[in-house]
Amino acid sequence: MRDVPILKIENLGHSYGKYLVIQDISLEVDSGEMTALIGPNGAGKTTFYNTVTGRFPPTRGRVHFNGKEITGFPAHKLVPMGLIRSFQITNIFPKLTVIENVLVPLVLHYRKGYSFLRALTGEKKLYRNAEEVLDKVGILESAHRPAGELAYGDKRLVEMAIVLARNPKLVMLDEPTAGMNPEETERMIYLIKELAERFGTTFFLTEHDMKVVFAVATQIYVLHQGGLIAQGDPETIRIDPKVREAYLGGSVND
Amino acid sequence: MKTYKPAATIFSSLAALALLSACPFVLPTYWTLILTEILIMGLFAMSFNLLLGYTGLLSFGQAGFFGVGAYATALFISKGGSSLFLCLVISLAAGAAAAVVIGYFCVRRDEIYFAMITLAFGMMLYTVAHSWIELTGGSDGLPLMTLPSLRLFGMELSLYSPTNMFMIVLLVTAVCIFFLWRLVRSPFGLLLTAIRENKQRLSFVGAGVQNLRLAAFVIAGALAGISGCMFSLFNSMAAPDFLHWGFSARPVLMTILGGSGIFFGPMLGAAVFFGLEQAITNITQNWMFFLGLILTPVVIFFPKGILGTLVDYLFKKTKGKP
Amino acid sequence: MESFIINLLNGLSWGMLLFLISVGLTTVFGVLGVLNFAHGSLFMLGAYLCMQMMHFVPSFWAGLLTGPLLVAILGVVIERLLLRRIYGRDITFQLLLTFAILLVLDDAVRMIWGPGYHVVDPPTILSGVFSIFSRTYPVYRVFLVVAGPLIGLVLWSFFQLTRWGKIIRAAAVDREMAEGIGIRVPILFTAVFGLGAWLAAVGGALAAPHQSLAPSMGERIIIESFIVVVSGGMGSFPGAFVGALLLGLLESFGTVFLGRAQMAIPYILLATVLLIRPRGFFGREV
Amino acid sequence: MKRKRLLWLMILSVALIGFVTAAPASAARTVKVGFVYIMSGPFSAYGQFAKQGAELAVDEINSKGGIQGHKVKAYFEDSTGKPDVAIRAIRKLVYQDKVDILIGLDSSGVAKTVVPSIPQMKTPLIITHAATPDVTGSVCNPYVFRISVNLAQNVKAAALLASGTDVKTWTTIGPDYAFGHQSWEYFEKYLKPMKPGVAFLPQSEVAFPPFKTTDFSSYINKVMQSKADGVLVSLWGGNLIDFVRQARDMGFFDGKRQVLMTLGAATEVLTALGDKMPEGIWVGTRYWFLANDSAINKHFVKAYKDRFGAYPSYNAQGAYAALYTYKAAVEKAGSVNKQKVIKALSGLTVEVPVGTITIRKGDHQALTDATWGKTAADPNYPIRILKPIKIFKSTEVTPSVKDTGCKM
Repeated sequence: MRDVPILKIENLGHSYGKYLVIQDISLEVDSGEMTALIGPNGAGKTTFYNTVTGRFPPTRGRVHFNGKEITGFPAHKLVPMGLIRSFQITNIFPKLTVIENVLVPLVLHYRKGYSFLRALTGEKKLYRNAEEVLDKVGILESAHRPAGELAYGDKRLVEMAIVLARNPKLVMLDEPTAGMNPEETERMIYLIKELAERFGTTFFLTEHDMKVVFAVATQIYVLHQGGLIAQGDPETIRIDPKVREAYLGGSVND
Repeated sequence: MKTYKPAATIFSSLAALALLSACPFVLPTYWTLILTEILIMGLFAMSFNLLLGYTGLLSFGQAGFFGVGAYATALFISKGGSSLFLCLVISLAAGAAAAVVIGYFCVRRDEIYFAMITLAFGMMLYTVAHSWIELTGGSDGLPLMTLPSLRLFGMELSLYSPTNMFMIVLLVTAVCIFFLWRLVRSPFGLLLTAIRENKQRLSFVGAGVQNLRLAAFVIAGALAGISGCMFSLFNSMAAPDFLHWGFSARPVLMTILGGSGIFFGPMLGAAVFFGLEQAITNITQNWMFFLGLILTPVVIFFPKGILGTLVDYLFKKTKGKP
Repeated sequence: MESFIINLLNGLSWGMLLFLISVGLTTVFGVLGVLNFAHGSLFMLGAYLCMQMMHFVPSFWAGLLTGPLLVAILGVVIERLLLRRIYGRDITFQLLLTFAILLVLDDAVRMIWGPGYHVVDPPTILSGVFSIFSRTYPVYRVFLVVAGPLIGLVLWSFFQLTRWGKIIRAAAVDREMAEGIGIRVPILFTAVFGLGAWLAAVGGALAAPHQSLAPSMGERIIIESFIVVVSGGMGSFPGAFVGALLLGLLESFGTVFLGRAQMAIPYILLATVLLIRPRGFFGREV
Repeated sequence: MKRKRLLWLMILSVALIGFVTAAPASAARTVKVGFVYIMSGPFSAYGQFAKQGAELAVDEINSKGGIQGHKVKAYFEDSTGKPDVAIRAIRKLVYQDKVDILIGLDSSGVAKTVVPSIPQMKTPLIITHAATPDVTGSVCNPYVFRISVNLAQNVKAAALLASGTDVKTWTTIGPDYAFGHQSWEYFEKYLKPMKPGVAFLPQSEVAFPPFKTTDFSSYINKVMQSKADGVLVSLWGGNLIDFVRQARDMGFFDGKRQVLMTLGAATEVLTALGDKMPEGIWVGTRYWFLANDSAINKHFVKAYKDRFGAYPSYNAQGAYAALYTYKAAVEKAGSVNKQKVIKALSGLTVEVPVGTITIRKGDHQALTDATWGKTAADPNYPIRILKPIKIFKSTEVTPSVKDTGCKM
């Protein structure tokens, strides 16, 4: 017997005018699983993300989160419910310090956004919480440096910290290792695994780096030309002929 | 690493306040008046900078709220009002109310579009002030035939005295600046800077960016209203010019001159602006020409403004590169 | 009926002047990404230099030919010396720098030609009137109504058909891509700003026989051309055309209907457009 | 390092304060006169004229021994036409330069908002240009005087002219601000009782182009399309120039309508328009250099023309006359003491180029004749001149003190 899936997507589709970008996607994400969506460039992964997380409302289909329908909800409604996403490009607050980057979501989490006159420095709980999160992702020592000055890999960690700070039930990561060097990628894989194991965070990620996918995912969906062509555990996907075909010319093990 | 020392901050603020309040007793009357004007326009520029420097919104209609505040005071007094405190409250409320309505339409736009739509609404307010002759006196403006007086410790203090006017303006400005100071250091202030830095990121961690912007817009409008109130008392008038886009350009100039990234930047910018004006108009009538000549290198070479560059020079270099 | 026709002609000729000014502004914005506050001052300089050249060669056409050319050269100098240092900076700095240029140019005009008013006569063949029913209407205004679209058409063909025009359009869409395919962007930018300055000055020279020259000319027109550019869609050529015509006609007919609120017509147009179509009529929505 | 920089900064600020507080070295007693006009921006032409008139008067007076033996020193400040800048300029003159008398003000809006603050500065002000009736009416005060023709006087003269025509319906075209609206309002108020049968177009049918207008054609169209056969034009300066040129081309001056231009005889307008100004149009002004054959006027016109190469405009005459008015007041009072001068100015009669004027005690408005005339070409002058000239006696055109609403 299974619990209600944390994310359930039915027949999702999105089109620009006549052009269908993604069509008829149905998938489920179970709590505690590490689910990945893969596909070659241009398969529609980012559009899928944007559609689910309310950046563009879907033109058809439904999205359920924790049993509640959230189709077309804007991000600021999804986040308090526990669904949060990261971006493919680094998306942080560059001129704020690292700890301030994390304090932003925490201020929102504790509903202090309209607290006008209390000094932020007086919010000891927020600071403790922020330090915990920074510690979790391993950049506590850079807490007071402007985030924009950090190395690329560290910026991505800041972004991860921003995402984790709101204590989400489901984290949707859009290519978390894009543009990273091998060492930084190692660190990110380790971090994602550890977060999932130690803190029970549920992840959903897209990735085109197969090494990352097979290293972390327990459940994989394959997107090709806007539609799903395969699903299953890493072993099943690895040998699926349709997947090989989709990645024609490239090595799946790359 | 920076550490926040509240005691030092409080001490230096009080010292500055004490120094300033001694000014009318040592400075010639005219310079006391100029200083008063600097404080008023500086507060106006700081309210504008809450939008530009902190929230990342370039408003080109800020004079609209300044003018609404000025007219609120002028109308209140022409209808027989005589309480200084009520003047301030009414102007604050009027500025805020106008900002709620206008801000509702404006905060959804960004950058140049925000600048343009605020310009449009500001100029509509200008048209009201200019053309609704029955209420506003039309293009002639509203002269203030009396000024509210202040009863303090049993004494009747006339605002016609430049010293008293300066003290009141100093007090009100200091209170407003203290409020702003707390505001930018509050959790709300952090979110405003987060909007400036990356509003998309902010909305994807669950913030209602439009509402936050609206809140900032209304606060800036209210403070502009208070500045307008003091300006109308100081000059005994409210005029349509106060709402014109040309007036909206003033806080922009002052803020960039002083530095938008520094809390007191706009205030210093106001001081520099008036100082320059006094110095240049003593020599030549082509003040605009020279203002343009001075502004050009500031914009090109000192994007952080005078105070911003100064602070960098004083503190950054001595700290060494991180 | 005749009154309607006259108001229509008024709106069209005023709209055409606005179009000539705005098209340069919008092109400069589209390619350089700079909203040029000093554009109105270049418009004014066009008028003054046209008048000045007419003192040397007493022909309007000579002034129309040479005056704007001088302004274009000034535009090139401004771009090379000042503007190129602030590309990619925040919009506030661009507005402020060009505002500083406006202050300098406006005051310089006042210092050179004095604060008083000057008039320029239309060329003899255009100086007459012709009759519409029982009324007369100046030939020069009709000339404006015809010249506007003609210049527009020439420009449009330039942008659509010539190599340079295509390069400019490409650069307007994507600066980096243009650089990638080997366009020498810095020179292109200089040329485009010179072109924009020239267009503004042509507008000024054409306006000279129609309105008196005074140092406030530029300031009066700049906000209205901003409004045309923004409501048409920033960087959009057809947008400038439609925006200018619409504003011209609204201002012409608005005098009949709006009474005291007429001063707010341009601003009501601007706010309405921005509320309904945030990027203007022809702007690319994001 | 850091400390050293801070030290420099402090030295700099102290030096700055020293510069600010340093009192100007006091010379022998001179009479200080502060002039406030629009010296910069679009309307600086008016300030330039006034400055020329003022300089002429100062030099003349000084070369003849000054005012009661005191040399006159002139201070010029720029009002920019903006009320807040104007009051700053006035404060500078009063508190910093410590002037004995203020002269100037071009814009009506500036005058109306600034005048209520003048008593606080305890310095008399002589207005020479701003025409709003309110400064010697609803907001009048003992410190403020005006020697120039005000709007009411000018328009009353227009109404007198209008009553002599056979126009049945009047309309107006005027700038869309107080001046234009008040001109129309007063015109109707004065003309109605003089000529009961005459009609005035309602507010929705008259034309008030905004001040920044450069294209007047739709307004001209509106006026021509109406049934009115008489038009009061209260446009001035650049607006009037644009209007006349465009109206000419549209057949506005085809003789089918009577046209009265309240400020049409301003020299800067006539100079710019040259032979584009139609002939035979009634135009008014505050001062016309050929209207007065007095020795004072002839001397003024000649001295001005010799020195500046142009015929004096009304604003030049205003500043010139104001200084002579002040001189007369000082001589009457026997002192430059401000309070005594104020007393002397009130009720003072003095002859200036425009004619003999009397500053009325009740509202401090000068009783001065209003000048109108018909435009005419004259080969001796490069511009249109007035022929015939019609002078309206001050007693005919000045409303009673009671009517002005002035309460001192």
